[in-house]
Amino acid sequence: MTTAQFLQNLLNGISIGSVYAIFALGYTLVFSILGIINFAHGAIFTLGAYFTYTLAVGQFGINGLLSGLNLDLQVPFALSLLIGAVLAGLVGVLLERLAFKPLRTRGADSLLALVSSLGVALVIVNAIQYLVGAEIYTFPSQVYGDIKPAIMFEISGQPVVVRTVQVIIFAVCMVILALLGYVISFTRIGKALQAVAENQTTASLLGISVDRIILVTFFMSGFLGGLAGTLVGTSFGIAGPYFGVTYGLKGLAVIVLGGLGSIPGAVLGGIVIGLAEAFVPPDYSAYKEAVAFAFLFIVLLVRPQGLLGRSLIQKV
Amino acid sequence: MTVLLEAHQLSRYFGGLKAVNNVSFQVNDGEIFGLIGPNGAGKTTLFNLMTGLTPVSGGTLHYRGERLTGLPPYRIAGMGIGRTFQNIRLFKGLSALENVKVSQHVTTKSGLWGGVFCTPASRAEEKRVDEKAWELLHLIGLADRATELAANFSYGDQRRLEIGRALALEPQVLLLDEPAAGMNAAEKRGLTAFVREIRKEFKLTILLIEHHVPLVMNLCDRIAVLNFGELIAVGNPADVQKDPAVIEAYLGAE
Amino acid sequence: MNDFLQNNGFLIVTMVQQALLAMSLYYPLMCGQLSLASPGFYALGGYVAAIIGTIEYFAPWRDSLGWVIFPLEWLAAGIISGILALLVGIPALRLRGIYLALATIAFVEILRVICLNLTITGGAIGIFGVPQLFESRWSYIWTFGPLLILMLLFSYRLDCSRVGRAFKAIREDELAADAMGINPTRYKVLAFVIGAMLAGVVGAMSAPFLNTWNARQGTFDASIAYLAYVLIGGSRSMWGPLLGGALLAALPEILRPLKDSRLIINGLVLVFASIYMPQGIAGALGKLRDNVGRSFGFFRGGK
Amino acid sequence: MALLELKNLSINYGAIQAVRCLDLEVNTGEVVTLIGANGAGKSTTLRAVSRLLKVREGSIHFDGREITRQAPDAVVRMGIAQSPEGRQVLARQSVLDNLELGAYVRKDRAGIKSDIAKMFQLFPRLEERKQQSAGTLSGGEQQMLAIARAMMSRPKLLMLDEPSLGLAPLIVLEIFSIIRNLNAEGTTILLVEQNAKLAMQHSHRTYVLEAGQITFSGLSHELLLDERVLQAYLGG
Amino acid sequence: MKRSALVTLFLTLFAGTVCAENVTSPIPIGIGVAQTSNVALLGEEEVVGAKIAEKYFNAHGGINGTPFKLIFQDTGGDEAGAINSFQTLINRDKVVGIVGPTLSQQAFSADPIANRAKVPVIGPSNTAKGIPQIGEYVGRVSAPVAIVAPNALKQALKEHPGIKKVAVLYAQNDAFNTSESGTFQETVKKMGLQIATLQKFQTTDTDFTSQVTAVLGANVDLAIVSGLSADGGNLVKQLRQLGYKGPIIGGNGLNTVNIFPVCGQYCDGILIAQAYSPSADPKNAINAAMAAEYRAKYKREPPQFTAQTFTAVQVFVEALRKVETVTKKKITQLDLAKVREELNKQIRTGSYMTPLGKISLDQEGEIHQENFYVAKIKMDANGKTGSYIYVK
Repeated sequence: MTTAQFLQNLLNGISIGSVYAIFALGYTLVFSILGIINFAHGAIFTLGAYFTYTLAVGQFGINGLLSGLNLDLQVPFALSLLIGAVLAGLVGVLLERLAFKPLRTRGADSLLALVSSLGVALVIVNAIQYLVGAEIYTFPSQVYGDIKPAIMFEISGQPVVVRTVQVIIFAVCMVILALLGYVISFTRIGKALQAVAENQTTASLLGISVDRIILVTFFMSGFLGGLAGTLVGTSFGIAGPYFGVTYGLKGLAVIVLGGLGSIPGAVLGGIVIGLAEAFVPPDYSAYKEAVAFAFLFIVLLVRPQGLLGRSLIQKV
Repeated sequence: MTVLLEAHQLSRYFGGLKAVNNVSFQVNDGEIFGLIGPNGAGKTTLFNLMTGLTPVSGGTLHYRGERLTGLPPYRIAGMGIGRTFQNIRLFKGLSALENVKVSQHVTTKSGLWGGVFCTPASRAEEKRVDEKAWELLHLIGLADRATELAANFSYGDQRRLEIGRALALEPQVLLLDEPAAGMNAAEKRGLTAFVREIRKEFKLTILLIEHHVPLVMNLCDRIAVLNFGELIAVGNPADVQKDPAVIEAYLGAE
Repeated sequence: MNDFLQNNGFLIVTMVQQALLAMSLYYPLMCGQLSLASPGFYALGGYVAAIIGTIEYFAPWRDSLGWVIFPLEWLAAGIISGILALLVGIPALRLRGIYLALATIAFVEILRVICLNLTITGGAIGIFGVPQLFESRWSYIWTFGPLLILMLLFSYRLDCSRVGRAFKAIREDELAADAMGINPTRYKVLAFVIGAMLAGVVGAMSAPFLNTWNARQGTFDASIAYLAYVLIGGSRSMWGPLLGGALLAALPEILRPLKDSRLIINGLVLVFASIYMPQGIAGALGKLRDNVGRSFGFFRGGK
Repeated sequence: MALLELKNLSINYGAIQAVRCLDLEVNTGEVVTLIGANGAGKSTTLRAVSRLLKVREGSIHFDGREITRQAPDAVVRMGIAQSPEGRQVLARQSVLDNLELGAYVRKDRAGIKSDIAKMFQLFPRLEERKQQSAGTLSGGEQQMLAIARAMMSRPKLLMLDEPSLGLAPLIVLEIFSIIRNLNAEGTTILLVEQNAKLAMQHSHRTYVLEAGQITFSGLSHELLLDERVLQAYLGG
Repeated sequence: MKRSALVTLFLTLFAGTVCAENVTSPIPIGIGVAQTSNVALLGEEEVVGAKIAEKYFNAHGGINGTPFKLIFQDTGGDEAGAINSFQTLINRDKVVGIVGPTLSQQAFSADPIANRAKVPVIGPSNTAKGIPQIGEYVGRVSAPVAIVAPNALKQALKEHPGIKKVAVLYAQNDAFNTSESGTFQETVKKMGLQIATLQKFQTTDTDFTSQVTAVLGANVDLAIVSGLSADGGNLVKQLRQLGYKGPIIGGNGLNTVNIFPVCGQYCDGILIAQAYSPSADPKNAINAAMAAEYRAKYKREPPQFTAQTFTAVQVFVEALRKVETVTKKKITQLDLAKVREELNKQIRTGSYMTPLGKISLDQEGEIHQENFYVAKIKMDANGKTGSYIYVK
């Protein structure tokens, strides 16, 4: 591998990895609090992209109930991105109230939450299709303003290219990560969140309303998922209601790899999988989809708690 | 009197915590051996080391001259060492009868096909298992509630069922972890009699962790006292009771 | 009646097929192991049958054996799945709970991608023109049906046998089971292998049933669907997966008259079923039976 | 008037009755001890007061209000703090964070700050380790942290569950002297303890719990001399 | 009591009548394509084509005066769904023939069902090898890739005679694209060109920088992309953004207006071999009518799947008319089984003037299409909309 290729793979891996990280953080936040996986997270990712699209573009195609509708709300893109993510966060809150909380209060097997969140995912995805069809929606290429599509340079005669969108995505992800890191480590609500993640009983003995913290967590989770969806959507288009499925699946690999429930783990896992995929030799690109899972499988066997997870000591 | 169990410098560390530290003692065939000490002294950890549930950090444990340390729990159980748990670990979703049947596992050998095709051998075996289970349930006085789920029993009954389950292993050594916890005075008295009875009937050697001092003093042939993971005294009840170190550690310092 | 079968034969056989697949999850679950590997073994079994049924190498066998080739396919699929399960199960079953579930999902995905890329599995298009055992889809009940009955008998017998008790003991409390002399690894692997072999055989039966086989047969989606089968059906008895698999497989078809919104309703059904039947359908039915029984003065159990 | 009043309280764990028809009172300014064997229902009682467990029958009144159906965070806000059994410090967070979380229900930043300073005065060892994560503290330090953390909400009633559990005798003594100081400063305390003698020496009144029921109760210094209690708890 | 209620419910849900029967009026034709799942992206285009055909042909007299109606049954994206859909159409909806399913894999699963039930099937978008060979009742109006694809290469060579080195890129996890790319590769070799780099990607991929840099590094004169709209469009976009200047040939997966929003201005200039071109033959009246209807409703050019599905319905309609001529009876007076059998025979005789141009189906059910087209994408100045300009 030449230096140029190496650098290229590195850049690609980090860029896509940062999106994986943001997306997987939403998964891992919910897991750290409730100990379950929210299968609807991929659907919220998709939904976030559609929300932003509706606000920023608002033109719908030929299929679905809203076909031919042209909203043209003219919301600036940055604002749409934010509102889209907030709306996705609110869907997360709704999801918790409708599909998770009833199960908790009934003391049901926590695995059932997997099924009910799966049900919600099915509802969201098919509702999207019902409303706007399965076609591809894309953001106009100037959503980020009038920027050059790519930066290109050469190393010993070989091209290395960085797409500007990649840079923007990476930057947004880093800002969000920093913000999230700050909120969780230094604010009152963040500390409460950590307390709930560590021990719900103790947290409630301190006067923390566990219920409210769970809601906040779902909001943050939905926000991150929706944001990731929009970022991917602006870069590659929203490829139909099922567009989040691959991410949903890969996100699972990311969080387990990093350590379920570990926030730095999700970031590390995202970057690692992004890089691993980027470095798959072109001849084996067919196996790229399996890379994340091969990694996951091996890591689980060698280090069941994931890269940054806490060891799982069983209490006798 | 033959030595049945021999612990030699048994240790277990959790991080920096010395849960059990260089503990050596012997248990004789047929005796009731009490293990006392304040909460957190390492008694349950010692039981876990003896039954293989927790790997040792150091030291050895021999049973009838065979080394137990390093063996998985099911092998140790198969050698005839049964136990109960401090926090009651019954198979809560199974009936009392099934609980007692399950632990006849080591004394039976019917395999997947034997069981599924109901071969004569496995049918005969199943019959024996059933008879033995009922016998044990009668012994612990739960025969009339045999098909109820273990989860629905009171603490006292759960403790008795746990002992019944351990007995189904046909053990030679029985480890009882706080068998009287959660029982009232009358139940405790009944338990004392019961433990004596099963020792006689099954020719058992019994190790017992217990907080309730009168019960221990009354029941045990010998007593070992643990404090902060270390063995501070071993001997017959009367001697141990007088030991100043024991009084300080266990009965509460001034 | 004939007409009814004409209309719904395929669906009914599919219900049986899906019930069988749900049952393949039940055996590991009997040991408390949430394994979602079944779609992988199902896909593998289907490939075994499709390959034996179509490639040149086996042509003389097919010609001389006639229909007997089909049971041989099932056997081969079962054995190959069993061996793979052994290889995967021994390391993977050290994992617990959701970790095992995710590791098995990873297994399914890896297997899928491999099948997508091999020549012998027909790449992306898969294998088509799989030889048929029967003309009508409904007739396939004669393969899936007996298998289901067999597996029900098997499960019933297993439930009250020594091995079955060991399974359940591990499910209830692995550590206590270990301390009662049961080797947990051995039985967990055994249960995993039984489930895998069943899924493999069902796959082998399904290749002719679906006429074609490709890498889309064993996917993450299927893993999740089976999980829903077991949990919505109820994981505590063999009737749970059976009911869950059959009913959830039929649901999208039953909802067909709803047209565009049918999958939205399907999703809602899953949500409400989770909330209102936390013990699954089997659990809810059991409770109903108990209540009815009690009101007539019967008590459950008793000797 | 009683600060805390439990009337005819029954609590179930699944099918098992853990506490039966329990009546108990704690008056303002008192230290009340609850002693009993493992599994007698002591912690269950405290957990019910903190609203972590469902009450099957009976009522809990605090400060003149019924709290039988309140949420756990609501009773903390009303002035009940608990230092739970096994300490349960938030091991991954720093000592300082643990203390700050103890004051989660309060909004007065200045007050919180001065209270932290006060706690450090009371437990100098915690100040030395304030940036350390709580999981790295020794057992005694964790117990101190748990008590200090509970105090951070400025409770009217402090409930301590087995504060001496697993601690060396000297540290146990230290902890009990702190309990005495806290009480002297006006905090009402409900104490669950297995070290019966010590607990009775440091309390006004004692309840003896056996298999979920109260078998004796009375003034601690009287019970300390009661043969039956001695018989039951300290051995013959 | 409870059980009998259940049985009644079951029967009402699935009820059908017994024994031989006549075709009902309006004459039911089944459409079994993917209306849900991720395949719906393609299926939705097909639904539109079918609906336009229904409206158009009924307005033009239906089956010699008898109207027909289309019955839609969603196949979803999987094989079992396709079988269920076909079974429902055949047994419950009693259709005379079926247009569908969307994917070739689904066709391999569901077509044998129809074949055994002796119900004619016309595949609107099944291009894999072996589809018509499934059985005597299976046909298609979607020309196999091996026939369509090489045309684009010929056109590219005509425009740029200097082409020597070629990059071939394809979505490896997609059956259609894998086989299409195989055709491209063979043709490239046959024409004496060199495949300088062969790059694979996945339909689920979103980032193609590594493939693109490999292409740039190989210094090629032509890039051939076989992918679906989202991935293929993104690949083209990234190729251009990163500086590839040479001609691009797109596979049939890019032959949809769906790619316009994906690659925007960068779509401009892609050469695509088409089985359908909306603007190729101004004298084709039926295409003009269909395209006008489509444009009026959706303000864009009709895509290929829409046209092919329209064509499939058209073949059924015209064959049904012929059945009436041959049997000298109205369809509705005929027994359903008889209609199906006769219909299948008629489908395979004669030729049809369709939006695809003149086509016929041979005895095996394979399409013979007179004209194939090569189009070049021309994007409008806004970079949002564009059109396929017919070049050959």
